[in-house]
Amino acid sequence: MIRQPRINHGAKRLLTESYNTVKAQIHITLKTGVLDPQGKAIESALGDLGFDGISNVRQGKLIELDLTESDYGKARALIDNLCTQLLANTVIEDFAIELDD
Amino acid sequence: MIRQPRINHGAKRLLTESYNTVKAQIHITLKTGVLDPQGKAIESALGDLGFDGISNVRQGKLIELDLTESDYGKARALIDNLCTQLLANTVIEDFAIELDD
Amino acid sequence: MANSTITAELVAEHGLDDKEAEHMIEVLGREPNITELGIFSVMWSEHCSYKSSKKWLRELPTQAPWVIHGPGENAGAIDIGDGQAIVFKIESHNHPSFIEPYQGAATGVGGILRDVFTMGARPIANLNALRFGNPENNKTRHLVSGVVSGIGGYGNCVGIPTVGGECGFHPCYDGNILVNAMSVGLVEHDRIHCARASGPGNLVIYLGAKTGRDGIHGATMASAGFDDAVDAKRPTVQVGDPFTEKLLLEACLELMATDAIVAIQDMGAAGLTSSSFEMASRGDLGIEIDLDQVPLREPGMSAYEIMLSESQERMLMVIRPDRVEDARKIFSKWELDFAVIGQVTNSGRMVIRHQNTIAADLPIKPLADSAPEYDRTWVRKETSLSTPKPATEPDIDTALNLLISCPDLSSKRWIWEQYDHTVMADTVQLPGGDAAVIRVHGTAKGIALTTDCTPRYCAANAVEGGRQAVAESWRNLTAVGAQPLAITNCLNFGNPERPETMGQFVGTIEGMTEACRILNMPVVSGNVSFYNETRGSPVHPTPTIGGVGLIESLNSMQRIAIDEAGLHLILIGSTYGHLGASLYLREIHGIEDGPPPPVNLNLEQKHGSLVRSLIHRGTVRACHDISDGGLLVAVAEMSLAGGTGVTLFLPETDIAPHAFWFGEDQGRYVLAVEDKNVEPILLTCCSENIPALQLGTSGGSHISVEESFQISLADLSYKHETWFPDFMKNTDNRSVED
Amino acid sequence: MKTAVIVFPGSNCDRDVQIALRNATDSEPLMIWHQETEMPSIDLIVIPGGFSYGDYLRSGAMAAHSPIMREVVSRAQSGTPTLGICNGFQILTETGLLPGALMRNTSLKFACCSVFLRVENSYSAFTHHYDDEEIISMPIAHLDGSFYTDDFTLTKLIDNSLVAFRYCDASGNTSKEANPNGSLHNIAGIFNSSRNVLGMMPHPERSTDPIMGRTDGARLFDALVASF
Ligand SMILES: Nc1ncnc2c1ncn2[C@@H]1O[C@H](COP(=O)(O)OP(=O)(O)O)[C@@H](O)[C@H]1O
Ligand SMILES: [Mg+2]
Repeated sequence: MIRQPRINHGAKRLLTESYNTVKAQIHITLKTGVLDPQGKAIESALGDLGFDGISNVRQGKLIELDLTESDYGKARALIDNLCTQLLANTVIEDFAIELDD
Repeated sequence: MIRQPRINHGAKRLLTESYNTVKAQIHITLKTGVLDPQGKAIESALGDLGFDGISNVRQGKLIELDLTESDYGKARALIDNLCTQLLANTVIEDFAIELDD
Repeated sequence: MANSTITAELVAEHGLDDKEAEHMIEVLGREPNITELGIFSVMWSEHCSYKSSKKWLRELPTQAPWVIHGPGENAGAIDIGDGQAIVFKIESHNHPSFIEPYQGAATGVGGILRDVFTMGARPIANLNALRFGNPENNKTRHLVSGVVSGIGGYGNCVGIPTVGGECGFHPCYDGNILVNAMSVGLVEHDRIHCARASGPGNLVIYLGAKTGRDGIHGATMASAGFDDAVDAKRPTVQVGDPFTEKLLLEACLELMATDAIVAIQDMGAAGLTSSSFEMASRGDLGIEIDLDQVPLREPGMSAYEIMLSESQERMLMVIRPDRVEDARKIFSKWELDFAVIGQVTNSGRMVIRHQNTIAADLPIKPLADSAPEYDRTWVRKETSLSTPKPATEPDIDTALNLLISCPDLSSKRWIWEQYDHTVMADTVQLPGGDAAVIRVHGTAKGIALTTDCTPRYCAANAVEGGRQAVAESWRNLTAVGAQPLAITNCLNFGNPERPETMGQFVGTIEGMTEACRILNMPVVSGNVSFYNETRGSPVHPTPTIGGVGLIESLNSMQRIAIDEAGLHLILIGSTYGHLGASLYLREIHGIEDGPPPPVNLNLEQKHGSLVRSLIHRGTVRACHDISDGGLLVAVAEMSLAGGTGVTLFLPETDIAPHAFWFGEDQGRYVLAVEDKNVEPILLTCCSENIPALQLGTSGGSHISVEESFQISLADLSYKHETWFPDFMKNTDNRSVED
Repeated sequence: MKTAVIVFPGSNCDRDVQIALRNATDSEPLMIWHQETEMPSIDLIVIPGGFSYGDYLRSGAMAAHSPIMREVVSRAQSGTPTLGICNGFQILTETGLLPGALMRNTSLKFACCSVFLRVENSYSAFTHHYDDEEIISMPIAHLDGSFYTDDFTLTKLIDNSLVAFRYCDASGNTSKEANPNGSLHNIAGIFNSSRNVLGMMPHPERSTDPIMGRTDGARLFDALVASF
């Protein structure tokens, strides 16, 4: 697996750095089987642009936030809650949470 | 750093598994300093919902795709190109690529 | 930063030339600091000071008994009776839209909406006039897609119907598209608000989005041509937040229903600088601002950045101290950031404090009064006097098929269906007609709205083009049965430092002035956009006219659609077969040459008044003015709109058939009337000495010219409707927002 | 008849609905701000269209959590007729009062035009002034109107006649061409299982006035008044 450092985030992170801040990254993706017109559109545009060999394009959401909660367990539970209640629509979407400090 | 396995992706991955398929995940985020009305609105809604201690909410896009290109260097170059040309609006957005097989 | 030395380079980078720099030091009595330099630079930019255009704009007629506010306020205001007024203005957002089409166009809509509700008016309609480059240029599609979704994205969210506009293509716009947005609002006379500060001691209030580092130097950007360094200017792009705009709109109107607000001004180009400056200078007062109170989005912003930021969705107002509590209640209900940032003084100076220092201290009146004003050199371009005559002409039906499906004449449904044009439930005439009509809420009155310009005429002859743009707007209002009242205008030109461009500008103003005077339709607001050129290649002069008319009773509103058989078509006005600078020559023969059709304003007035009175008498079933593409295109548009065919005959004439059908002679209308009204109408025309000609009758499912051809309406409609969606197919599926 | 219109920050069809209700009921509807937590006894609740919270995150998602919605949900569950139009429909699905979700139009473009609807079930307080299978016309104006739900729920909706309207052409065919947004089965509006809650994407309040050339929407409001 290759992982490239995120671009351009250094500056922003520095500004908000604090000892008990957790950064969360939430990936919201459409459930398997749910039609994804945006993904499909990108895929067809790719063909027109001459990009070959690309398939299964899916578009989702990425939500990033900072949390003042130093207990990881609690932070995860809180964000899980947040996703179920608001950030994701579980009728059509799945979510995955990454915490990071 | 705690990293949770992605939820619910197993099934989809299995379906498309192949020996020379690379999976790419692209994170598209607004450049630092660019107004993010969505992130702002989510943040203020969170307060109303009683979720405290959350700040710096930013909303971006997550794009996932499969690539039939087994050479990582080439795959990365191709997706980089793709992001600049189509997926990201480089006037206001940054992107980061993760490759995975 | 306040202490950095002001070098000659720095001054030049701020767009001030040597004379202006000298002048600045004279006004100030000393060297400016960096913040002051920034303020001078934006206040004296072309965009804010109108230094190249001011002299000429003064010529435009601005008065009529129904004009309440002419140019000078945030938007113009006209009386429509019953104590009500219509407030409207048009503005360009060309450069930002080229750099980032979605956000550029969206923030253009946001800006013009604020100009209207700043006056106390509730916006009731938006329009947009768009010019793009060659459709075959790869970038064009991307720009069309982004601009249209940006305009829709913003207006739809705020909930203002976008009801009309225009959209044309020409290679001269390849490097400089035009995005002109117009907004129209409704207000009671006694609720009109102005931007004149008064009452020393009154408080200066900041309302709306937080200030970020957006678009710093946007105003100076709009005052310079594009060059290859366009990429370097990118970070100045602003992102619109229509949701905040909607809250701002509701909060402002709620507060304006009281008498708490003394003065109000939106923060547009040059943000806090020009809004505070203009309010104070209009009232001939001073103003003190404490930048530490300004709500900021990013930490560590300097005074320079705060003063020059062009963050969107912000307002500045002057409020009586005893009303701040009322204001606070309303603003917090709408969840808006709000701060008291200063006060009005009688010092005549603008004093800006930041972090315990004085960041700027400038004399207001001298700075405003001595803003540069130039009488730039201008020359009038030779205009072509003869129209080329191609050796062969295609069949009429072939030409009609080509014209009706050419980019400029193709149906713009693809655009307007992305705009919510029915929200507010008062849109009585939808896009697709000569002018949109909005019912004045709760009454039987209607407001007719249109935007018009024919840039190829302006390029051929600026004076005639200026005349024609105003006349066409007047005609479009007339064709729906409205009494034309006033116009707003957006003058899009190249670099005014080039004598030829300046000559076009001067000519355009001359033509517009004459037309406004004779048609009794004054200019009440407007905007000038210079420097629309890339590497020395300017756009066609494009004076977009936004026209407003009144329909006293919606019972006498007229549409273009022929939707019943047995009607008789009557052509009003003289036909000479003028093909110079016509769409026919350009689209069919690839020729862009010849003089534009002359506009006879007195006849224009006479023919239009007759048409309007026939409409009001209830004797007309459909009416359309004749413009691009000439007579046959106009008839085809009427047929297509109503789904009913027509049978025409070519009258006896010396004019060649293609010139008769496609010539663009001005001052003409096509009427469809019932059998019993044909005679009386012809008699009236005869007695008033107005040319009128019977053209044929409606019925069937074809457009046919006797003994010549027959085209199925379904085929023609298919061609008319599919050019745009086919053109956009490849980008249609690109997600441009969110 | 006492009616209420719920107003969120970003609602923009609230006035249009207010007028339609005023004309239909001959009385003034109560305009209720989303921050309220209670409301008096009400015979009809309408959640109007617009862009509550800018439609940021997801259309209707944030409004569904507004304080007043708790009360709306409980009233609707105890039988008060509740109508969600456009953004109101999106909000009702987000609260779970109606099943499914409204996703991005498959064209990815905002769609404002007039559509034909086939009345699928005239047996409700909202639709009893229409005939079954009658073809009516109303405007739409939305970006997220593509109705989606899983197969199980879809079957349930259909089997229990909970589909209120489907997009069709002038002759009533619910073809793909007549579907403006990619909704499953051309669904334009659905009921909850007791048919006291209706969510629909088309705008009945924009077709109540003869001067607009269409009045089919007025019949929906009149039906509500008549069934009261
Ligand atoms: N950008 C646009 N936005 C909305 N409506 C448009 C746009 N461009 C064209 N239209 C509509 O298409 C119709 C035809 O436009 P146009 O050919 O410019 O009319 P005319 O020649 O009568 O001025 C008009 O009703 C106009 O409002
Ligand atoms: Mg016209």
